[in-house]
Amino acid sequence: MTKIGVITFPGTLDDADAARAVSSAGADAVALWHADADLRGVDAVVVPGGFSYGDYLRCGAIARFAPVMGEVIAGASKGMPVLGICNGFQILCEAGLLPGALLRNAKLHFVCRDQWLRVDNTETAWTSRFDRDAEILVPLKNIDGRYIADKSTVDRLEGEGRVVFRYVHGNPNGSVNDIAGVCSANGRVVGLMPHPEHAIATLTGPSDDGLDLFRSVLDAVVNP
Amino acid sequence: MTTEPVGSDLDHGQPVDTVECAGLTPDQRQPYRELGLKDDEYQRIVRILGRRPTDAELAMYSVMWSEHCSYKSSKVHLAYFGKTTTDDMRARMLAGIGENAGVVDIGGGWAVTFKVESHNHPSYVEPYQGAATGVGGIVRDIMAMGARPIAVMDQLRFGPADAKDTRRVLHGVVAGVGGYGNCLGLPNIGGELVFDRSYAGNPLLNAGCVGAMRVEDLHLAHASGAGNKVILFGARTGLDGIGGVSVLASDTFSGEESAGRRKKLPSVQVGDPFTEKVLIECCLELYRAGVVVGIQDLGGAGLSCATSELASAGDGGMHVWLDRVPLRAEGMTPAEILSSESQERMMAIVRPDDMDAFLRVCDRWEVLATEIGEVTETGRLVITWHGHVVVDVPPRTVAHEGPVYQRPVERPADQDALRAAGPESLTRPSTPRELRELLLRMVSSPNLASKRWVTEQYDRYVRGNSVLAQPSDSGMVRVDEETGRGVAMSTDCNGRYCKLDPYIGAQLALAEAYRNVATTGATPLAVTDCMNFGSPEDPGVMWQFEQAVRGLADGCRELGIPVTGGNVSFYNQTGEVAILPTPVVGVLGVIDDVGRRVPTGLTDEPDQTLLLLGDTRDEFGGSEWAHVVHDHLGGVPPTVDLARERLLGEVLVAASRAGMLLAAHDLSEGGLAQAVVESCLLGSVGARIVLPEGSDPFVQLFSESAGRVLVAVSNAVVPAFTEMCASRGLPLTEIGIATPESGILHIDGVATLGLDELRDAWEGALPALFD
Amino acid sequence: MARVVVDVMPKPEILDPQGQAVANALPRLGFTGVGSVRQGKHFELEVDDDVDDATLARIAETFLVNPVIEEWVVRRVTP
Amino acid sequence: MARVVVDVMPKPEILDPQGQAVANALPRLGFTGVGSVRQGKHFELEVDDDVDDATLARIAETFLVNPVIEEWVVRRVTP
Ligand SMILES: Nc1ncnc2c1ncn2[C@@H]1O[C@H](COP(=O)(O)OP(=O)(O)O)[C@@H](O)[C@H]1O
Ligand SMILES: [Mg+2]
Repeated sequence: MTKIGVITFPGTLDDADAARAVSSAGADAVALWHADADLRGVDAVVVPGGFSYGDYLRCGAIARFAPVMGEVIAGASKGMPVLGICNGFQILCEAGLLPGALLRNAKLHFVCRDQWLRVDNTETAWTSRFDRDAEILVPLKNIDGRYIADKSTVDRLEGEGRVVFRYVHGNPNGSVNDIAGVCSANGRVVGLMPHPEHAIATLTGPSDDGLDLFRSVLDAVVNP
Repeated sequence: MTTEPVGSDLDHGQPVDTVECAGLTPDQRQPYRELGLKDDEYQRIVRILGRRPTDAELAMYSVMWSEHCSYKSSKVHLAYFGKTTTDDMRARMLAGIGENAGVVDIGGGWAVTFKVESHNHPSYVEPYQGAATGVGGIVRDIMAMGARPIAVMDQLRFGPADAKDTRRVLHGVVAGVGGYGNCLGLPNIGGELVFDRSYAGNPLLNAGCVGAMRVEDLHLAHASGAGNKVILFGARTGLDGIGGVSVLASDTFSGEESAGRRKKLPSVQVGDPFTEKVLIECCLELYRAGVVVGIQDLGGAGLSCATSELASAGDGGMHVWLDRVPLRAEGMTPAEILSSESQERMMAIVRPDDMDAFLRVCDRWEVLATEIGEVTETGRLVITWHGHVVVDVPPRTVAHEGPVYQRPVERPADQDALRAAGPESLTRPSTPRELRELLLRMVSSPNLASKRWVTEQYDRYVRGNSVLAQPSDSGMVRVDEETGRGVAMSTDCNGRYCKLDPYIGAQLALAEAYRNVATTGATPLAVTDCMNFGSPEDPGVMWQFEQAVRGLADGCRELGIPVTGGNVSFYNQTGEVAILPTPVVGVLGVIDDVGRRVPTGLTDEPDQTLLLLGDTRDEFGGSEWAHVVHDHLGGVPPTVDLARERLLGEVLVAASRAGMLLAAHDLSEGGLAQAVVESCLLGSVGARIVLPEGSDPFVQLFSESAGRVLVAVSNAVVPAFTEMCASRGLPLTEIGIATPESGILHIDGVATLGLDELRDAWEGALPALFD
Repeated sequence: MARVVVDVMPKPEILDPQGQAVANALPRLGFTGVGSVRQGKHFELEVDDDVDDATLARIAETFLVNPVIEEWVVRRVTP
Repeated sequence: MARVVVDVMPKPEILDPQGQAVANALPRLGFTGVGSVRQGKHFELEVDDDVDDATLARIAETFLVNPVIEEWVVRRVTP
């Protein structure tokens, strides 16, 4: 069975949810511990949401130096799929695996709401199961979710089709170009602020639209 | 042990008051009054000890004998809960009043613990930190029962929504509740938000938490087994919240100049949710490892409370080496260390053989853990400081045998006048046009408007088990992922009803919380309360309190569900004016399969009939209408019929089991109009309402009669459902149909309102006030 | 226009979880020799020349600072 | 021990809603004459005397600051 690692840092909150999503998609969820420089042979990694180290200093700034992140960076350079959700996205940006940064929401408040997204790129390791331009409903919950990058970076991302998810029917936080998620140049590393792992069943989420991210990566692992 | 001369330098050049020293200086003047102790209370301490207390002992007694910790004014009344709880009601109760939080058996091998606590005064002084540490405190209470916290709630009351200070306090409090709870990874599943003039100088922040555990994992707070170790773990101890105790620095030891002593400090505590999150995971791993004999959280009264309560609930003795406590500030005195309310700390009792395993777990989570003492058989709590005894007391006298007051109780002289000035004389709307305007005005009034501006700042999704959260009638979380077993919880209180009649008002709060739980398909099981009142020294306030306790206890007996715990907050007043009596009541329910939960909003199923369960009477005393339109409070509150509430609950749960309910929403403040508007907007589904022929539309739409629920069922199910209600004697009125695609709410003969217009009114109000 | 700087720090006796998190992380990153870290806020204001020191003090105290838990310094930096 | 201060500010081209919220609120409270407000962070570090400037610069640049969005100044204040 495909093994997908889920990292726990001190202050990680959505690790159990990410693991549940991985299992629901039919893969084996493997717990990874921040202090161990060991990926335990996984085929892909999810960096879940939360407030690693309290998000003190800057969100993701402390976590990115954890021993496990060294392995994640090395793995990513060899094409291992990596998904960063919310705090995980912030950590991947701080680690330089994804461009840009995430700042305090424009209204300065924490925002928890069901958010519509458009899938703009279906060629990444985490989005191949979606139809192009599909609109999906996924929870958003953060206080530092405003995506920002300098103009040339944004232009490059747009030009190369690396904006993977975009907010539709309203921008909740002031992100540039309504960007909700981006990917690395090779499409193997994806980060997004909204939480697909909270949209895997209508009992506990607004939809089950999020499940397709975790299903997509199964294909990506089999056909790298 | 070495002997030192009286008042010698034991640390940092500061003299420390020892037991020996207290024996030698019996006439030493002590600032007990500044610490809040009365003359006779101080004399009592002297009698207990057979000498004057040391500084450290005085600090301990004064804080533990405070109203907040000792319940000295409320104890005699709270005893009534015990008297009214029958064995039947106790059957599912695993822990009750007296423990950190009540615990009930919800079946399937699961136990659930829940509690609501107040943090009112700190939240006025420093709204963000006051609210944050309020959430942190209640979560540690739940953790101390051996449970994993699974959800939080917050009950907020502020002054008028348009008052300037309300904005300051509300912004801070909401950000604090969210900032702490979100960072802790606990979903917020509900609460209250109320605006009333009486809370202007004294807002209320109550915070609730629910936790779950396997029945066999229940941990009670006691220190047993002589030789077992006392471990303090979590954050370091600093100068937080020791404001009162700093007076000890200046007055002792022959008036000696208090060089190097600190000035009076603000008693503000700062929370660190990250540390608490790590502490939660660490505790849960310790429980799993089976290395905890007893555990207690450190909240109000810090180490004073934890050591004395653990010792007096266990075998009765404990020795603590206070100088081993890891500190965050320099030069703290024993009295200060014992009183510090630094957050994010826990105390555990551990067998010597388990120490290694215990410390390994703490190490993995990078949690600081220090062995600071040992359980003994001496029957005394002995605390030493660098080899000198600074505390030597019988622990029960600190923790459990504090003073008990029989405060004067007197029905306020103006109570009759208040009840006589009913709403009958108030002008009512008469034309359809006036009714339409009133409806829009009501749904956009601060107490009835959508609370989304607040609740959107709270994470409801984390942990992936939230099945229902605000704005549902109750919050619901899945406890067992395999079977779908879960719990529902709602808290309620209408302070205006309580002002008019605290006995009935408390029962109405209970009835509403009970109804909210049943409306979502769960079976009500147990009750907690948070009693927010004015000064206990005011006989009128004590009357309100006594009435509310009796009303709640009698009501619980009638409903057959026990009060498992609670919290009392007195002195909520501005100057001489007390807040509205506010006994917040929380009801916890169980549901065997959360998959059958009943949503609050209408669904877009075709062919639905809307039915109103219960009776509607002309009841406007204490109503939202009287408040919003006439700024009036007088008369009597709606009647309460708990037998009816019980029947209603049974019908709702049975109908949910039978899969009959497409949606259900209870009626409360604002009456039927409010319930219908919310049902439509939550589901984005229109409706057509036909009020009973010949009825007064104003009464039908806005009366606040209790015991009513609006339900939606398929047309095909109407006969069966009607029969079910009829056979049980529950009144039912067909009140209309859902019109999913219409986009309008049409009330025959009264008004046609677009859902967009309604949504703007309902959802726009709070952003307009607070953005 | 003058530039005014307001530095706001948590009072020494008040818990500073942010500074502490930074201090704890430094050794893990291989930086030794840093004893303690405290983290506060830094405001930069552009103000008209006629805004006097008393007004600046009031702005800081009532608005930029929570005097219950923070201490602060206001200084004009040469324009 | 030496005391080191690091001031970190959002880059000028980056929207600073916190600073803006302060700037917008001031006139409502009757304070006029404040043109703009920007909010950043202020760190105070106690460092051993043998920690050199190059090390301090690295601590700031690699850790205290995200150069994508922030600019910063490191200065030693007299011990
Ligand atoms: N401070 C709050 N925090 C979380 N949820 C809240 C808060 N205030 C109100 N709510 C939620 O908003 C919804 C509507 O509240 P309310 O009108 O008081 O409900 P009800 O009258 O049914 O008790 C409920 O789901 C309630 O739990
Ligand atoms: Mg309700």
